[in-house]
Amino acid sequence: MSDEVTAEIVTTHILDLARGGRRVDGRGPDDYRPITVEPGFVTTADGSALARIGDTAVVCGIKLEPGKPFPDTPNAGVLTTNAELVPLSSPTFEPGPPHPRAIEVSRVVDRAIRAAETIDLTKLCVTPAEKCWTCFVDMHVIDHSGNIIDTASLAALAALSHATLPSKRFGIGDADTPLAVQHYPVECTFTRLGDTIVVDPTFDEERAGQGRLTVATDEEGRVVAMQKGLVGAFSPDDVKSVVDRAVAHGERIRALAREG
Amino acid sequence: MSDEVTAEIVTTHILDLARGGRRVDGRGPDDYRPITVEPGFVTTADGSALARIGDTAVVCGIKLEPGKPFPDTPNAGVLTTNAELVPLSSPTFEPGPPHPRAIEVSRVVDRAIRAAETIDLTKLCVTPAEKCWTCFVDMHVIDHSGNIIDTASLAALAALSHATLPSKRFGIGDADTPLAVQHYPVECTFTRLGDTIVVDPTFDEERAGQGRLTVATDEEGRVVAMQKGLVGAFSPDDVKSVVDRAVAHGERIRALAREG
Amino acid sequence: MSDEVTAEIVTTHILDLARGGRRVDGRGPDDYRPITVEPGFVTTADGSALARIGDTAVVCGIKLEPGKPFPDTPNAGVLTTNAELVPLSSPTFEPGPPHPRAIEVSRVVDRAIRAAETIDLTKLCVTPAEKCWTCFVDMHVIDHSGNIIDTASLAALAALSHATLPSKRFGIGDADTPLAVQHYPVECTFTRLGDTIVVDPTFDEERAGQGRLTVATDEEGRVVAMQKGLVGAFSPDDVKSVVDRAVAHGERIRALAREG
Amino acid sequence: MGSVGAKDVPVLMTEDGRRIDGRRADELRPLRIQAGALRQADGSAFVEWGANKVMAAVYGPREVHPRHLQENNKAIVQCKYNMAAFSVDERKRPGLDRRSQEISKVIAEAFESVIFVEEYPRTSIDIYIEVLQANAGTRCAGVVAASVALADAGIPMVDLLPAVAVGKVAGHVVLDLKKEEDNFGEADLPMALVPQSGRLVLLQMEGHMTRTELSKALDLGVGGCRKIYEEMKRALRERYAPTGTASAMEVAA
Amino acid sequence: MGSVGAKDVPVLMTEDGRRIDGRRADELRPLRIQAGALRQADGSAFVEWGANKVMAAVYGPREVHPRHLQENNKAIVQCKYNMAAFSVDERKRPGLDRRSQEISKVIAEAFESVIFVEEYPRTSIDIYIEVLQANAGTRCAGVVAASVALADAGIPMVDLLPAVAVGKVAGHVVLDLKKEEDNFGEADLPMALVPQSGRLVLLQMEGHMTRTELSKALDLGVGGCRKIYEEMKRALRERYAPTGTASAMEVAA
Amino acid sequence: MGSVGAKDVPVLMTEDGRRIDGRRADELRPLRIQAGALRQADGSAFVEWGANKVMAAVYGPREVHPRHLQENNKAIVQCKYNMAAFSVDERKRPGLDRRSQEISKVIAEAFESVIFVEEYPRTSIDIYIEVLQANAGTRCAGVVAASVALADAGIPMVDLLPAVAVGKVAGHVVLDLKKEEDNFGEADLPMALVPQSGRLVLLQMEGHMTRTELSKALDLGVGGCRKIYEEMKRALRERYAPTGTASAMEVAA
Repeated sequence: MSDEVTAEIVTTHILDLARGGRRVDGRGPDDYRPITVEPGFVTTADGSALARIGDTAVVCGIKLEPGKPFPDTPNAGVLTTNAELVPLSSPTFEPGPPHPRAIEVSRVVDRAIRAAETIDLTKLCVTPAEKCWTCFVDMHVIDHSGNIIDTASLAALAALSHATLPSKRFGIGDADTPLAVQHYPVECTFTRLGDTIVVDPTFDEERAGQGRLTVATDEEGRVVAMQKGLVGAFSPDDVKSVVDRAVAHGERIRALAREG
Repeated sequence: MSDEVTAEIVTTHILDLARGGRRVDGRGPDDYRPITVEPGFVTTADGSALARIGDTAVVCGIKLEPGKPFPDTPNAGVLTTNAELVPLSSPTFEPGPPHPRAIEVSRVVDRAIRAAETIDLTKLCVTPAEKCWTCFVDMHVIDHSGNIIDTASLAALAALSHATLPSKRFGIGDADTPLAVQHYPVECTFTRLGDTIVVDPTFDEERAGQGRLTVATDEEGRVVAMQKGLVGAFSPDDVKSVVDRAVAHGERIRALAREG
Repeated sequence: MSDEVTAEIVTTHILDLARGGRRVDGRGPDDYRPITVEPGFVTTADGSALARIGDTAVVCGIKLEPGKPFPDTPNAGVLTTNAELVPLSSPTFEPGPPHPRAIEVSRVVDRAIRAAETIDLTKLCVTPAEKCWTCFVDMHVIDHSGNIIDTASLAALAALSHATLPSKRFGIGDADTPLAVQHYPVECTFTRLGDTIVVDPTFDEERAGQGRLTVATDEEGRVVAMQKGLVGAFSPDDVKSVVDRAVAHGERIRALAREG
Repeated sequence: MGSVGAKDVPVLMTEDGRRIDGRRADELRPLRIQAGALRQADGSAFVEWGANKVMAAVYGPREVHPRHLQENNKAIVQCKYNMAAFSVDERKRPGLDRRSQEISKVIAEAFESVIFVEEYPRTSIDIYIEVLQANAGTRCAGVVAASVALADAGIPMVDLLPAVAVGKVAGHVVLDLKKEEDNFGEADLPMALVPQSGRLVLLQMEGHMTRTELSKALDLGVGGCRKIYEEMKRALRERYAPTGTASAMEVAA
Repeated sequence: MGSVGAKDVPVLMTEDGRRIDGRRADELRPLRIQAGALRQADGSAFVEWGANKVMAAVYGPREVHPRHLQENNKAIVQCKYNMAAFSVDERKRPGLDRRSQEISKVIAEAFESVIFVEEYPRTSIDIYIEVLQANAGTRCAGVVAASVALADAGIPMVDLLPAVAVGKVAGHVVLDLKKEEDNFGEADLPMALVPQSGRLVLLQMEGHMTRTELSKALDLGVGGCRKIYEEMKRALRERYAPTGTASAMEVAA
Repeated sequence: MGSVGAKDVPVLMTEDGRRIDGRRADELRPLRIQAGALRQADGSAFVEWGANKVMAAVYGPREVHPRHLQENNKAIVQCKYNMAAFSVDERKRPGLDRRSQEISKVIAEAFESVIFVEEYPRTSIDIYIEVLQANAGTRCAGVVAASVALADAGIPMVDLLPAVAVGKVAGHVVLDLKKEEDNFGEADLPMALVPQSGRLVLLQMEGHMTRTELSKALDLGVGGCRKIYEEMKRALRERYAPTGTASAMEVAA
């Protein structure tokens, strides 16, 4: 009860501010919170990064292991993306099997990586139809202060960009080579607050918002993935303007992922 | 509470009528509701049928895929039967792992198909101990107004009777041939309402009833499977008379399954 | 409520008695309840035993089946230990997936068997990296009146000591030979009751106790496994004295396991 | 039932009407029932029947878990039939499989048909059956054990529930199948009888039988149940008025 | 989307602008909607759309299960989108996979955006979508079916929710992808429109599109939704004022 | 513990008493503790210890989920120890395995031994430990992190809980095993100490040790815990009275 009342007061306050183009933490509608990326955060992984957007933090680790190609793509490796919204990261997450929330995050990140052809999966084929590399992208959300999707996606892109094929360990080659990343999709998420659409919503803004919209764009400014989520609606014109903003933010964030 | 009271009133009414050999929908104790069978309902399946008994509807789809024989039957294909009592079909079904109710339906249908040697499993062996056809019989209950077992069993028999081995798709042969069905088991279900035993119970009659008895017979009049379910009891003489009635109904229903 | 009150009264009584070195069933602090072992209790298993300590009873069955060595131990067979705390055995157990309680029992028994090198796993290798024996140790708790760990561990040791490799059944050899047991770890469990530490606690003593400590020793008097469980604490000196007591009890119990 | 494509069918019936273990068609395997075999349960029983070893325990009437299953006007009857991993030739993976769930359902329904459930509204009567060693007929052995366990727990019932499987083997209708008969026979028909009313509360069948054979099978099974009923009562009498004689006994036709 | 390393890409667009099944870029597949297709559900609909067959049922407003999901100031909207094992070429294992769970989530959120949930506090409105035969666009077919089912159940909503996928195929932006177009095309963009407000409550996209293409795709989709909207209303009119004419109809560009 | 049939055992102890990473027998690996590492949790800590990276968070006292676990006279302490898929050499499948469940149980029981649970009846104190990078001793690192997180959350306890594993390596009893020592050593003995009382609330052991070795191991561990205790207090002091100095520090013997 107390929680519900607090939430309602916070929501009202957020929407009031939004009418004047303002936000609780002082940002403008098109400002991200501070973004940092720390590649190589986990040395047991073949690639890794800790990404932070404001107080939201995600660790991504890449594992590359020998596997078998899918029957319908005998000349390609396998990409597997998984997001864990562990209860450590938020009072709203409970232990148990993956919640649809976590599944959505992993699928939206996966969609952008896959559609942008971030890694050339054919290069992960070792012996057609028999042996390939399986690339596991595991994202561990450790602090959830809003906008998990962008943070997880950024951690994944940075981890992939700094990953190495452990060929020697598995006797697949003489030398370990970098995982070849060919495209750099960046996801940008927006929330509607009344007539204002703000980027990079905090936890409270997501709860106050009337719909969430994520747009992933690549380095050529193409849209590679979108996801509307939560309760609310966007007009086609809203979508078009959000895409323009996503392209602009994408450029800056992409550089962070590549350089770390 | 209201639900319980309603149920009790309906039950009393059903039992009152039954004393005079009558039923709520005007049928006699040995009358089935209208039965229809639509083979080929699902074109993505290798065999399929939509069966309806009254307002109860079940879609069955057959899938035939290459698999491996069980170690103890190296010369036989594999038959797998599954019934899904999806929550779409009844307010009493909930999402989640298969309920014992659904497991009972699939096992009772499976038992009749298997015991009657409906399909000659040895004909589904491709290479002994190595390769065989696996025949998946998936039954999807979409409207549950009572007597699921008979409806599901009928849908399964009709789907099997009209199924084709997709040999070309899997490079196992030059031409697709019909799945050879050698026997035609039909399940008939009865419920005790006081001293009267009625065939093809509705949902309300099942709930009002004092025991459910299913008898599967083949085209030679042999009993191939039985299942007593729910709370209630039958005397050996009850069973014998129910078997006679099941044989008689089986003949008519069998023709519907074969012809569609 | 009533249960809680009863439990509190029983606990107070147990702790009162313990102050005088006494126990509800008349034992001294270092006395086990009567112990019996019946090897060969289950003829469908390749080795088995029914062990009883007081009113606690565990049936253990060993199954030996062909399997594949783990990649990192190509020259060794596989040992798998599992304890089932079925709801038949206690009003406090519920149906469902294995409770952490059951997992703890199986892991503590497994740890002792493994650390003591009870069976020489390299002798279970048939063809390096390809084929080996998998040894399943399944413990079924059927009556839980306290001290499951010792009872389960004893049942497991007795079952292993009397197990036979079913070589003929699987065409792996000409004759069935005994499973070679090379060491005999025995687990002894203690509970703190105030300043007294008693061996072989009953169900009520476990609940009244302030910490549980299990020590497994082998026939040379070495410690091979320990586990502190439940709420409570032990000083290093407590631990050292418990180890001495465990070695002494181990000798007698070991003989029971070997001879049956 | 006869496995498809299986070979090496043993001789199941000799010319002079003897079965694979020497029994006549209407003969039961040795049966030993011990009431009150466990300490923790409210009621319990251990049944050795041929090469079957089956333990049953009853808890209740007690609080319902999970709560939403509670019924206002009667007790619910829950059953869990489970096979130990080592109870069969090929190790069974622990956990409830579909077969166990179906058997649990029909056994629970059979007992709900004879327990005076309306006397214990808002409670649960929980029956647990553990098969420790299996050799055909475990669900019937489980019903026999559970029934004695319910009586041991003092749960009021219309009557005890003897149970037995009848089958068809090499063309003959026979009582109380053992493993080889079940594997290579032509039909299996487990049943549980309410002796007082002569009605069946559990009845399943798989295989093929003519109507005549089925009729014969029902009569044979009812007769078998009545013999088992005597053993069940004897076990309960021994539990409450032990006479010093051994509790093991053999039931002959 | 184009499978990595896949071969045998069919001709998806002819030189004179015809698609693999002869349709123009802005043409829908045949659509047939039957409101009230089921007896047990509070509301239901069956949709045949191209080679898709999708059934939807609605139950509620009713008690919330599990209870702790209940909200004091509004109804919760739950959706379960499920594909039958036989609905696709390669048999799908029964049970909810990750794709189904994601689709269920976005559909539930889409409907919660148009249902007057505050009118039914402490209840649940449950939407079940069963895909019986799949040929691309099943989530949109599911939204259309569920929307008609909600109306059939009498649940008050801002508006019906027509839905359709737009895609990019051989460089062209086209309406309502069928399976081959989905498998070998360059982008897939499913959407659901609130006709009254012109806003989208469901929007997903995978593939690659320039901003210009995306803009065109949104407009094409909105136009498609408006056609589908008419069919949805027609189906509901027929349900409540049957005219004797067939309920099947074909929607052309 | 020494894997059966494994080869290539490295030199774990040189003749002059140096271990594989140059440490003496009684030397800890570098330890860095950061209190308050997370924003959402009521209390949190991040521990880097050798090549381990472990995060802990505490929520509570709060409402109990699921409700039926609630106790009327005390708080319950729940712990979930979890390893990230990428925290070990061979990818770990996400989800709780048996090892994690056992560790979670003994850690929860260790903390319930020192928290004043009777002060918060009908609530839950939830401890979450995430191992992000593992190199032997993660459960001890988890206990250290969780203990600081509990203090950070303001949960009243008898004392902090320093923890460390002692082991036996090439015949020597040594403090704070690293991965190679754990894999190829002869014994592993993790423990957690209540410094105030000198008692152990967590104690496990696997391997083989004589009674003399075990006695030595217990003493060595207690000494190690007392050093770690100082670091834990320092981390908490820094959290609440930051001095401007770096929070990283190295603990030497």
